[in-house]
Amino acid sequence: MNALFKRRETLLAIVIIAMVAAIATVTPEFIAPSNLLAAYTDTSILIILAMGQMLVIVTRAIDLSVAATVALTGMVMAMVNTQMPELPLIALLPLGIALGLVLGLVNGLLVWKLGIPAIVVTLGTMSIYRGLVFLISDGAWVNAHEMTASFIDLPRSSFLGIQGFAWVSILVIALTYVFVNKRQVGRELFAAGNNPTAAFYTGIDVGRSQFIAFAVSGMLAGVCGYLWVARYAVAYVDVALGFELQVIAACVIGGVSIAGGIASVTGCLLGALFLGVINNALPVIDVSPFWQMAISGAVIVIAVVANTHAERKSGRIILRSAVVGNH
Amino acid sequence: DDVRIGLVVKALGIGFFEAAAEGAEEAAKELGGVEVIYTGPTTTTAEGQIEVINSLIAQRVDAIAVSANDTDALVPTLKKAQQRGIKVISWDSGVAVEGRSVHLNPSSNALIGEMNIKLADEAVKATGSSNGQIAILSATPTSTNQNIWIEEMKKVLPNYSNLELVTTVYGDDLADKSYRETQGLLKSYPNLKAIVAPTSVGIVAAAQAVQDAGKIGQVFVTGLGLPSELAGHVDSGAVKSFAIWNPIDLGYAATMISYNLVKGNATATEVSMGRMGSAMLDSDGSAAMAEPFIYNASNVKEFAEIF
Amino acid sequence: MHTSSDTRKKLSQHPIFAKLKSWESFLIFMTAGVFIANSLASPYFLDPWNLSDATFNFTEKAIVALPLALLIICREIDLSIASIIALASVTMGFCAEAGLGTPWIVLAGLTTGALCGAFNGWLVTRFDIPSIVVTIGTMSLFRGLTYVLLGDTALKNYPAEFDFFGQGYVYSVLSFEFSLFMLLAVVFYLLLHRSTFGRRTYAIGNNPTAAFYSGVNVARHKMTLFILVGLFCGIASVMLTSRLGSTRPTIALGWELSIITMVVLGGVNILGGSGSISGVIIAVFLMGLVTFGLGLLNVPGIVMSIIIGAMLIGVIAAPILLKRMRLGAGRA
Amino acid sequence: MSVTKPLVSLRGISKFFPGVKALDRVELDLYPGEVVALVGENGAGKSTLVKILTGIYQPDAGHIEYDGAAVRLSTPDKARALGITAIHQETVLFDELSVTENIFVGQYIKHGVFGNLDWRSMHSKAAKILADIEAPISPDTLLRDLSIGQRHMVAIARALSFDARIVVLDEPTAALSQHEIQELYAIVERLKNQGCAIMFISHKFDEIFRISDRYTVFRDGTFVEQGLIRDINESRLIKLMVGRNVDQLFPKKTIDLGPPVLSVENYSHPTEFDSISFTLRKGEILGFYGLVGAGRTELMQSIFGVTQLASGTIRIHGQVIDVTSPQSAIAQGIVYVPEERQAQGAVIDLPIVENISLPQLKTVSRAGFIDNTAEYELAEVYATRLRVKAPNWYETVENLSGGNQQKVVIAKWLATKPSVVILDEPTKGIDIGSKAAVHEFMSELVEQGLSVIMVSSELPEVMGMSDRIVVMHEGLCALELERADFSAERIVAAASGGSHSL
Ligand SMILES: Nc1ncnc2c1ncn2[C@@H]1O[C@H](COP(=O)(O)OP(=O)(O)OP(=O)(O)O)[C@@H](O)[C@H]1O
Ligand SMILES: Nc1ncnc2c1ncn2[C@@H]1O[C@H](COP(=O)(O)OP(=O)(O)OP(=O)(O)O)[C@@H](O)[C@H]1O
Ligand SMILES: [Mg+2]
Ligand SMILES: [Mg+2]
Repeated sequence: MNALFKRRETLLAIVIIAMVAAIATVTPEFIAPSNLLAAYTDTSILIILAMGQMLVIVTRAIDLSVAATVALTGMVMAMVNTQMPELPLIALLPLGIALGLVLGLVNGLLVWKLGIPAIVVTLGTMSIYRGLVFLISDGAWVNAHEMTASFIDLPRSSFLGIQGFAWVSILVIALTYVFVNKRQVGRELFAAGNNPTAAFYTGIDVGRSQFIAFAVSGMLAGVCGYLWVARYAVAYVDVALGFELQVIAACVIGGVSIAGGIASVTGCLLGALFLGVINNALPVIDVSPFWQMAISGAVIVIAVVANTHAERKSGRIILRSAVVGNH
Repeated sequence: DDVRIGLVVKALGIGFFEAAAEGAEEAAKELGGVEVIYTGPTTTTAEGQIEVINSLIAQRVDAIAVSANDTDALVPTLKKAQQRGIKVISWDSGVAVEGRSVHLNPSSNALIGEMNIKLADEAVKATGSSNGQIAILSATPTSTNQNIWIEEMKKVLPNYSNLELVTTVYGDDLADKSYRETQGLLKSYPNLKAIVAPTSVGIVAAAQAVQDAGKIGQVFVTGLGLPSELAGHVDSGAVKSFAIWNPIDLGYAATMISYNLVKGNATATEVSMGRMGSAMLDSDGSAAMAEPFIYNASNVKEFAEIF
Repeated sequence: MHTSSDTRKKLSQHPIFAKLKSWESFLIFMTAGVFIANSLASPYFLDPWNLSDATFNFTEKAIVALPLALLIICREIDLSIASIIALASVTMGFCAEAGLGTPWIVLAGLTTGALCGAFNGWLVTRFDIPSIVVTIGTMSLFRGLTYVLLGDTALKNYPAEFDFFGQGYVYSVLSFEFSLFMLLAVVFYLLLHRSTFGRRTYAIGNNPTAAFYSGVNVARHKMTLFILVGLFCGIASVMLTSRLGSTRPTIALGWELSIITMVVLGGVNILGGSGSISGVIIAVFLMGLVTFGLGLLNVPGIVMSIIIGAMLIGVIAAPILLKRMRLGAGRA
Repeated sequence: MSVTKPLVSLRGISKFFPGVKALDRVELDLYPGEVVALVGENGAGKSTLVKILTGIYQPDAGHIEYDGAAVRLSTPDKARALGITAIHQETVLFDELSVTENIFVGQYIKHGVFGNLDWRSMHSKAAKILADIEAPISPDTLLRDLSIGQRHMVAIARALSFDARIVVLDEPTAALSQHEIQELYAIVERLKNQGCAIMFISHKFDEIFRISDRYTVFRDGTFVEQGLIRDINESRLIKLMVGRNVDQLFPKKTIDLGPPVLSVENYSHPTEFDSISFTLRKGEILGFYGLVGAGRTELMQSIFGVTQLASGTIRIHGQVIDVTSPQSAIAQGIVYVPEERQAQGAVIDLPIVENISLPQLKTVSRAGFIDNTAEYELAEVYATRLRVKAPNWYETVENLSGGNQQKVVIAKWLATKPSVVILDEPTKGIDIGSKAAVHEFMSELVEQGLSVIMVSSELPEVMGMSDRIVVMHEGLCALELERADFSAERIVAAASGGSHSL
């Protein structure tokens, strides 16, 4: 849609490809298609959550409670599944998504109706939601053999050689793309975050936009609650602990502006893939485990600095001569 | 007055420790007049454990039995507890000598190390080849008992010339990280035959990863884990056999030792553990319980009901 | 010319007095309530040694909360504080390992903290990146460096005198940590509410552009605050390391959120521009009392975190709801 | 012509803000096919009325009749549904969105059963509207890449993007070039012919008389009079507006000019301005005139040290100085009262006292700690001198009226005892009474031996107050005139790039 976005996203794509190529020189197996697909599958949950987080950040809010929402919905679904194994997935899945939605709505309502800053609301609900996981489970794990086989197997089943996890993320990317580019409500999130006053003048309720973003983010976290628990075949209190920062980092690397109003699905996807490649490659290329965290931290810092350079405005340019000279 | 014993675990909600708490209750009932306060931090941090221990000190409990997240960091606080007349023992994962009077190892560390390698050997043989590569999946790099066991494993490894230890990776006791590390192992070492995970979180995640990679039969996961958490993976075939000592017995013994210390029924070399017999203390005040018990398809179902 | 009493009367019209009264009395009221509830709920609560022990659980965090409050008032934030504490602890550990004396160890810790803070400040002011973004990165970077440096080892060769910072007592039950915190609290009260530095902090927090146009060196001020936060992470690290007697890469893991919670609970606006040190101090005690009281009842930490989370939202929501109710009543 | 019934009538509309009666039982009628000029001083309540008519604000009293029936415009959507559209005084648009989207946001074109957005139609329609108004803007550029004038054209395009029946133009020409203004007149003509009712707000009387059919006058939030333009002349309209004669609006005093205080030589910026030279003498008021976007603000901010990219020489009292930041400019006695009062001038959440002391905290503190008494006294002296209207000096600036906010900003700078005061649009958004006060005050300043640079886009003001005028056009100095040679034609021509400049 505009050259600048394109440039930043191409840059990120090039960096990712370069990174993959560099990894391949150390471990050629890494670029085997099956392996890349596995890495993508592994990144699916991050991608889905990053899509939701992007919508929240674009409205000038932030959702620190996503990981806790994942843990809570995941635990509830795992527990319902073990208590009522006869309940079909077709009923269980909507339940989990609805629960995620409700948790998102709570965030959204507090932000919209009480006007509490999103970071404070979600800092609070983050503790509350995770605490609730402990309360409902009494701290106990739900283990693989307690869950039904279909519960664990559904997202693993392949279609066209691609696993359910990946399909869900592809679906979410597509839906987000449509939501953000083709739907009025989605576009309004961008307007609300870009200039709340102007949004208000054009009849957009900024609080309501934030509310909607939180609702979507909660719903996607509900989806991920299931995917997470099914993927690792275990549910416990610390599921996805600290994962919210990864999700936010993915958005930020993908060029989502924390000040609101700027984001793109492609950028956000690339940001998540970037972290996904790092997460998956570091164990493979035999980097000392003690280096992994420092490397991903350094990479985030560098990516963020590089991003702002791309974003920097060239000034107003009043002089004609300067305009000419610029081209 | 009741004798009050604070049973401090690495973190609440871990199946192993829940089972240990059961054992502690059993001991309390057997003894009579004993109250067990089962507590611990939410995440496995030393700071969290210190907070919990501080509140136990404030409640003037008679004894504290702790499975430590950090050998050294708890020492100053536990010293303070001892100064206030509280008996301190560590169990499962130990505290440096200055911080406690007795440490109860679930088994001797050497034994655990050897057991893990023996299991790995069995696992490799189960793939149908007599020799092959193995890898270790540990918890956090700072985890005390993990590191000791890995040391011990390396000591006995030369006796198993058919096994080649290729690497040690760390899953941080997080399911997703352990899973991803396992995937990494499977990719980096296509000829890997066995993964030894002496951690209950890691072994579960590794088993799942092996199953998801479709490598059941080519790679077996083994190590230390709980029957209740692993029953499914023994079923699936990702795990042939694994070991664990009985956490119920461990909690029971820790409580018995604490009680006897409070009552003054202990000598420098020996303290009674009720139905578990007597703990023989070495010069550091360490004692060891029995050899870990091995579980496989034949018995895992039965024990999964218990812990 | 005015008589001085005249001026004094006019000075008392200063809006800060009105603001302070409402928020702080609200917090004090809650704190008193928790205190009474604790005394009733547990027979162990009202014991000087116990109360003294309880302060250890929050003092180090509270010390970082002081400069962090200023940073947040100034519209910035630092999520890397816990990681700075860890990295400072590691350098201290290496100094101790090298056989250096206590003063050198402390100096190393403080310097590391200040340098990390300076790095954050440099990234934020030089590249004009939001600090929340920068410090998400440096949070992993600093923590990652502790793993790089330490791996699976621990550093524990601290000299005996080093114990004093985290375990020593100044007078009877009054610990060194706690006395230092009280002293620093007074210093920060003066700094924020009485000094030109504090005035600039508020001005920048309310309107950085106007402050800049008024001749305030905004970048330098922010830089100073980041360094100050780093330095205080160093101080906290000295005390925590001394209290634990050892260093591991996981030291102070997850502290950033509880420290930020303290600051926000103290009435500091997370969007910048307003807040007071007294509010933060009361919030520190409030959180300390709640966790200690619940700890005495052996309530698991995660359940406490539900309560703290709810308290955070509730305390911020209460004035908004009250105001709305008052307006509603006025209209009716 | 005037036999038609009003399309919209506002009856007895009142609107109160905390402490301000913005509108008090005002009346307004808009007729199809006619242009009504709404005139009134700054702060008379014109824009407030616009916001009420577009559903942004709700009136506290009164009602609106549309086609003879009472309507409630509870949201901007409702107003838009009735075909009411406005170009607001401040361009309220979205920097990060494309031109097309800025035009259609809130009223997207959709297609298909699912109601997906139809970008192709929107793009082509946007391109057509832009072509119609002869705005050479590509629909898919981002708004932030446009100049202020172009942004205004986008706002106009937005207003024309749907079938409007009522079009409100709130000072639309303030930021437009001469060519664009002509284009706007043509658009207004076309809308009239289509039967639209138009409300036109402007402070420029030549415009008002050129395009309006009727006038309505507000003063201090109250309705004064309405009638047909052809029945009134300019001086009477001004009298209605101000409520008194306006002869003494520019109290310029003749003062003997002293030696040069500030001289700027060959001052250049890589992209914003080039080869600027001028000298400011003691006791002089130097006016800077130009269209919005001519680069005057950039130049002044550069002299004040806000941006550091410029090269050239600046001398104060003959000494070459190096201005690297606002602090260093202040230290040299140069102060700048910015154009954007709320964003750049005052820290509006802080009390008056703290705003005034902010640039010189050092002088009211001892060892880094503020001496509250000294601070209060400093503020009191200057706030009193400027006749700031406030309950007490600890009132937060936010609660003051616009004019008083501006006075606080000026007081802040005078308190630093400067030798050069740069005033950037000092009377923008200030009511006529305060405006005269500011002008008087400028005279006082020069009497006391200070020198003033006044940036202004109001020709009468520049011509009335200045000893000399520098006209800027596209970042260059287009014309410099002594008071004796002032000529409105030459100045306007130079400002819009006319050929016979210099
Ligand atoms: N949101 C608001 N809050 C408080 N006061 C306001 C608000 N909006 C406008 N006012 C006040 O209402 C009065 C009328 O303002 P308005 O903007 O309608 O004037 P105007 O006639 O458009 O002036 P101008 O010619 O400068 O545009 C002013 O005194 C202004 O300060
Ligand atoms: N295209 C633009 N993009 C962003 N900001 C702009 C743009 N045009 C003008 N501005 C803002 O408006 C201010 C005025 O800019 P400039 O110096 O070009 O004009 P000027 O001649 O002072 O006109 P005026 O002061 O009447 O607006 C600047 O401070 C700038 O921030
Ligand atoms: Mg107006
Ligand atoms: Mg300007």
